Amino acid sequence: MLVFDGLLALLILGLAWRATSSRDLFESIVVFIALGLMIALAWVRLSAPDAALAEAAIGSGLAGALLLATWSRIEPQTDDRVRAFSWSWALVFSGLAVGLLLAFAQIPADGQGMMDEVQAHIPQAGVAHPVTAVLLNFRAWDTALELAVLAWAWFAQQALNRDHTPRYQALDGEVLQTFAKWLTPLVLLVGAYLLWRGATEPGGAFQAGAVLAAGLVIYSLAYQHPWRAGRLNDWVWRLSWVGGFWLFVMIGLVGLAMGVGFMGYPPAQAGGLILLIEICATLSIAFLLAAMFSGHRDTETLASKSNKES
Amino acid sequence: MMDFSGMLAMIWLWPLLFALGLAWPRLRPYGIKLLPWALLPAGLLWFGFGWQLLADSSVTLKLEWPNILVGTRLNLDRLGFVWLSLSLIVWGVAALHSRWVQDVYAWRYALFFLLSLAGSLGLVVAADAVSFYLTFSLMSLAAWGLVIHERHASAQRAARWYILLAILGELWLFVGIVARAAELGTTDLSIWAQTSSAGWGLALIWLGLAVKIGVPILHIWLPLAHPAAPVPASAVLSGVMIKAGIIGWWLLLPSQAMANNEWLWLMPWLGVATMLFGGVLGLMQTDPKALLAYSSISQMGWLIWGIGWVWQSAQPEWMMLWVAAFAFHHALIKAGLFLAVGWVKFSATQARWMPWVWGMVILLALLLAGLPFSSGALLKAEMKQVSADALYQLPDSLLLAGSVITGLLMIQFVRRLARLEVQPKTLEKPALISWFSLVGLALIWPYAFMTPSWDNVLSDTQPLLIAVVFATAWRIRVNRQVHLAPGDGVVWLEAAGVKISQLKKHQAWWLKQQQYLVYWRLKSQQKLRRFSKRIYQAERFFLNWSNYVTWLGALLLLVGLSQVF
Amino acid sequence: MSWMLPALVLWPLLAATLGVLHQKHARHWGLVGALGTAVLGVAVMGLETSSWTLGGWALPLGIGWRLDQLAQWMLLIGAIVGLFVSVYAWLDHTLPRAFWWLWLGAWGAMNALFLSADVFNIYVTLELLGISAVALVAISNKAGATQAAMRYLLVSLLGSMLFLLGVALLYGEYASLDMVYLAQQMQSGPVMFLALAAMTVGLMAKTALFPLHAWLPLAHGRAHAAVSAILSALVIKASFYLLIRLWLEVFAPLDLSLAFWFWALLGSLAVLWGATQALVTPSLKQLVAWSTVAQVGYLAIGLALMIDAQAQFSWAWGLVGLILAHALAKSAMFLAVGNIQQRAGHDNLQQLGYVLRTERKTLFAFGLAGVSLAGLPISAGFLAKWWLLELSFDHQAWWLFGVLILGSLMTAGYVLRVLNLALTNQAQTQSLQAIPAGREWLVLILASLAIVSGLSAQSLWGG
Amino acid sequence: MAEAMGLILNGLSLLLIGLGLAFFMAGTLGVLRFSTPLNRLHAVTKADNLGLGLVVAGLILQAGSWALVFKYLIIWALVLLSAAAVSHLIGQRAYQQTRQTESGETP
Repeated sequence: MLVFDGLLALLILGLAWRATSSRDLFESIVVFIALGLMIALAWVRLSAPDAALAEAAIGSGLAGALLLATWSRIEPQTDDRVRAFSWSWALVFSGLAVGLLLAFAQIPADGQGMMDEVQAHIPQAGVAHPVTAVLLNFRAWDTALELAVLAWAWFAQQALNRDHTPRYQALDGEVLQTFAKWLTPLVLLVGAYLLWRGATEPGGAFQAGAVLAAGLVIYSLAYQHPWRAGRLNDWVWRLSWVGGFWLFVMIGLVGLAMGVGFMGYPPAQAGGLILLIEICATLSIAFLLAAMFSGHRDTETLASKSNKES
Repeated sequence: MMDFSGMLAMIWLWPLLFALGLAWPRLRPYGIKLLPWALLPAGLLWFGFGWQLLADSSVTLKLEWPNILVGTRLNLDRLGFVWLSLSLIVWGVAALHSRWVQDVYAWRYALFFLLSLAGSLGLVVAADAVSFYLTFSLMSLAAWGLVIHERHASAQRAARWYILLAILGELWLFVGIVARAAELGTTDLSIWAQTSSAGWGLALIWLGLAVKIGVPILHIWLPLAHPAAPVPASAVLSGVMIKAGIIGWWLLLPSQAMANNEWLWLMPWLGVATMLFGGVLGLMQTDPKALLAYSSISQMGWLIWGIGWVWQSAQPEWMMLWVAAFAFHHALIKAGLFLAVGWVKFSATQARWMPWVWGMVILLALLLAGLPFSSGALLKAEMKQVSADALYQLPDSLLLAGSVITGLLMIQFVRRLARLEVQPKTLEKPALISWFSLVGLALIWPYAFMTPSWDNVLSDTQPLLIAVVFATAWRIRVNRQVHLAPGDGVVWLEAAGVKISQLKKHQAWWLKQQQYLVYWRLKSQQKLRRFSKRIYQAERFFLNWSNYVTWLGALLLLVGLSQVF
Repeated sequence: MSWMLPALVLWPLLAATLGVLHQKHARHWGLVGALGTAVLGVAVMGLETSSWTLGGWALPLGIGWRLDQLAQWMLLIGAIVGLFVSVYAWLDHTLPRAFWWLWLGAWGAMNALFLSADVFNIYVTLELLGISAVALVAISNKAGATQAAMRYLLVSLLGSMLFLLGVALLYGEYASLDMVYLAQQMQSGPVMFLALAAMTVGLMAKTALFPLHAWLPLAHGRAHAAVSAILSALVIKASFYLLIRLWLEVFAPLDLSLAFWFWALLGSLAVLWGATQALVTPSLKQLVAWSTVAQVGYLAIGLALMIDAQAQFSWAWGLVGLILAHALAKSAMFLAVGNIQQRAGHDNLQQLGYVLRTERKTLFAFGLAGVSLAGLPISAGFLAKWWLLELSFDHQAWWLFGVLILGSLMTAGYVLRVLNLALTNQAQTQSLQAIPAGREWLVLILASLAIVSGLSAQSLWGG
Repeated sequence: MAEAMGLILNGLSLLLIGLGLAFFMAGTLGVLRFSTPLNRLHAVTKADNLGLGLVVAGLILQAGSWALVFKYLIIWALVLLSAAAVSHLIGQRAYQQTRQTESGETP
């Protein structure tokens, strides 16, 4: 297996180099997607399947889709500048590489981190899987803030997305639509499964949300912006972006009021509350990620914008 | 007994409030008229605390605001009270005389007057270094507005030199204060008074304040600024502000621990040098105000000499009162004399008062020159007596020379004043009364503290007599005015430049130099512009991404490897 | 734990969320959020300093929060500046409504950062802060704003990544993320130096310390005035606050022999380079942005002196005074520039003479802020610089003393460069836009605060 | 008996997986060597579907439970489905592009 790991590491380095050094933007994006898959593989090798899942879904899948969508909207460009070799650059970074290697060699290999501590408190956590316990109970505040980060990333994108008109070429036939139709229930199922399994084994809200988002992206590509057609109310959409975060935090505040501290749960109800939070968080993540891809803008903003301009 | 400690802040906050009020345009026309009222809290404090001081002479008024600035302390003790008295009287009389300033920009005069007043009163009560520095700067910098007020060429020249030296002094003082504060770890002046610190910090403080006092070479702003300023402003410049340097030396330097200072011998000698220097140069003046300015330098010599032996004595605090008394004496008389120039110059409408005015002028001149049984003579005699046991003694003849030269200056002053061109201006009676009262006070105040005796009458009369004889002899035998334009050093410098430029054989060369100068100026402007542009573009180096990341990596290496060293 | 602490984070985020959901009134929700946050930020000064763990999980399992004096002061500075900027922005109708939810997001993130004692949690707050701050730059309609935002985004991400690397190394070594615990355990070793280097350089890039400053003049120069005020006065201070925490607390036990020289040299270069650029730049807004680069240098010098002092942590109040002075002066300055720029329709220094002459209150405010920046008495800047000078005397760092004085002179130089323009007899060349009078007063009050706060700043480092 | 059965099963699954891998190789070679997009698609989809099918078939023989068999089959079916859909999309784009180039339009 050492050979495999070594090859994987080399491959990751090679792909990273190719992604950054390529002159063709499209090639860079494709290589980047491949790089994400290889990194996911590396996570698997490090026996962190949840990280692998997240990397594959978000780092490679959704980020790749976002990059491709952006690429389709900008002028084709190739970078023709000749890059001069810089001695100072080479010197500094080879020095850094050596330094990093030397320093990493000093890190004790048997580091258990907080694992003992976590295991000791699992019985009170309401869930059996250590990662989920850390994410949704011991360090719930981090996760809540991460949800906020995701929401604010979307708000930020929304603020910048001034004239978003996706250019997708129409396709003949209904192969894609049919495919999407068949796939959607499966995606829902997988998402729900990942979410449910998170309580005891690797999985959880982020992975489930990412998978759901991927399904939504495929669906939106196939049907060209279903949400514009008004199938879902704007309000539902917008609530879904922040719902996960606010439910999480509100439950945290209830914890403060009940005396278990901010972002804490009464141990008896912990399991149920965590499940509730995870469901809402999954939906939030899914809709936020999907919205980022499809550049959803609600009609109200568009209307007021055109008012201002006129 | 009433607690007056709050007034320690009011005395300078109140004029600041007035100054702030002048920001409102509708108040501006009343600016000058309001000036005397700016002294109200100071007057209340003076009366209130004066009674307490009469009851118990060691009482000290204190106010502490530990959270304001780096810990603000204000206090008023006997010494401060003397200084407050002289400030109050001179500023008050000057405020009443300020109606001589009648131009459109009178409100600006009022503004700078108020700011300067606030600083001047504030530094008297300051008991921490930062408040002293701030009030001192406020006073110095705001006085620039008084000097430049009349805006004619000489005022502008004077103001330029004034601000140049004032800022230089500020800088020295500031660095010195920071150095001393850093070393002592406190800005509390009561600790500063007892603890010495690194010599160069002390030297910088000394130098910074020496500018204000007008120590020779650093004095050049003084004979330019005093004649250029409006008359009441000259009175405060010479009566009060110049003495801020003396109290600054006393407060900021380790006055209680000065006895062993190896440079101390310099002070008495510097004092005498200043006395003679100011006197001799003053005799060469024709403008009575310039003459008075040099006389002030000369009188500062007495204070420098005085503080020189105060630092040697075992009880500096007690001795300092003598110096303070001398400062008080000089403040009243010098302010009175400057205002006298005004009364003579703007005299036309008070014709029937003029004999009285002249009488007062001569009285003031005699007081300063050391008329027996008057404050000048009494103080000088007492100071000489008290200083008899000081370590660094001066020959008596030198001090005598100092006194003689003061006498000569006063004779010259009265003669020059009589030739002054008259420009009529009206002024109400209150000002005249205040001036007469000032002169009266200058005449009688010493008798409240000292009893004149007949023992010294001979030695007291000596300098005055010599001066009269010398002046008469000069009048009969030589009868010539040796003229020197005010500002000696500056004048020499400027004159030398002009002279060189006018030398015939050098004229062509000089012309070429001038042309070259113009060319050079253009060229350097061009160069500067090109340099600016290049600097502006140099930022591209940091903007370059590759460089940015390289810097980042280099810094990482630097911090990461720092444990190797 | 007082309910006020979570509210400090959640209230601005809630208002921002309501603004997103109810976009027609985003402005008003924004103001409500800002006022509430400001009141909370002031109110925490009255709370007892203490520390807590979230969710009731004992350390090292849970996330630690703490409210010490440093955190209290940072929250207070955020509250004061935030309040003024918010009211100013509320009066500015040219701002897109997205400003409100982005700004409140950034504010909430900063408050969360100041409260947190957990390095990973701080990383998360840095992410939220960074994403909001970058978007705030990008919403400007000024030419080049998008590129500037892009550069800022990359630098910000790079900084976060390096910080995260440091966090990972710390966790790997000590199996804890709590700063107090880490400080107790800290032992010298290559890994720790790597962690320190990574976190330091990452935060330096975010703070825009020379030579990693290049993104700042672009981003702050091209953003909207209210945004520049926030970024300059608060956002870069958040990362500098972390540098204080790291160098004076977490990594303090390490033997940092070169640290003084590192910070003092970079700080001096920043002071000189920033001031030089401010003296030559042709645009008013850039001038103020460059001044930030220079003032960051002062912060670095302050840090250098603190490290060299091997001083008690409580001594850091001088640094807080420096931060306070700069936050007030710089926000006032940027808001003043906003008034001028909006009135003139441009910020080209050469053609601002007439506008500056008509905008007396704003110009006066600019001058007052300049007085504090240059460190003239009696402003907050004076006290801060007094503290720096005194410390550099204590350390016999005479050359540093020279740099500080020279920096102050140069600061006075570029402030005068602007004030001088008001004295030139430039005729009116273009029509002027009207701006609400309230904004002029607001800037004037803020600038006066920069002066007056100097009076009571003693309570910062006195005790 | 059981031993012989196991031997046959092992051999069979080895054979199937080997065959599957050979199809993968052929498909990859096709992608690398064929000239037009449609040709490449042809090679890769045919080869991959069959290759994966053979590999799955080989693995089924090794599976310990029916649930596992079911999962393998689902995987195969999903790959078939998505490969078909994706190839269709790529093929349609390629077809559109060639038509555009032939008619002289720039895409």
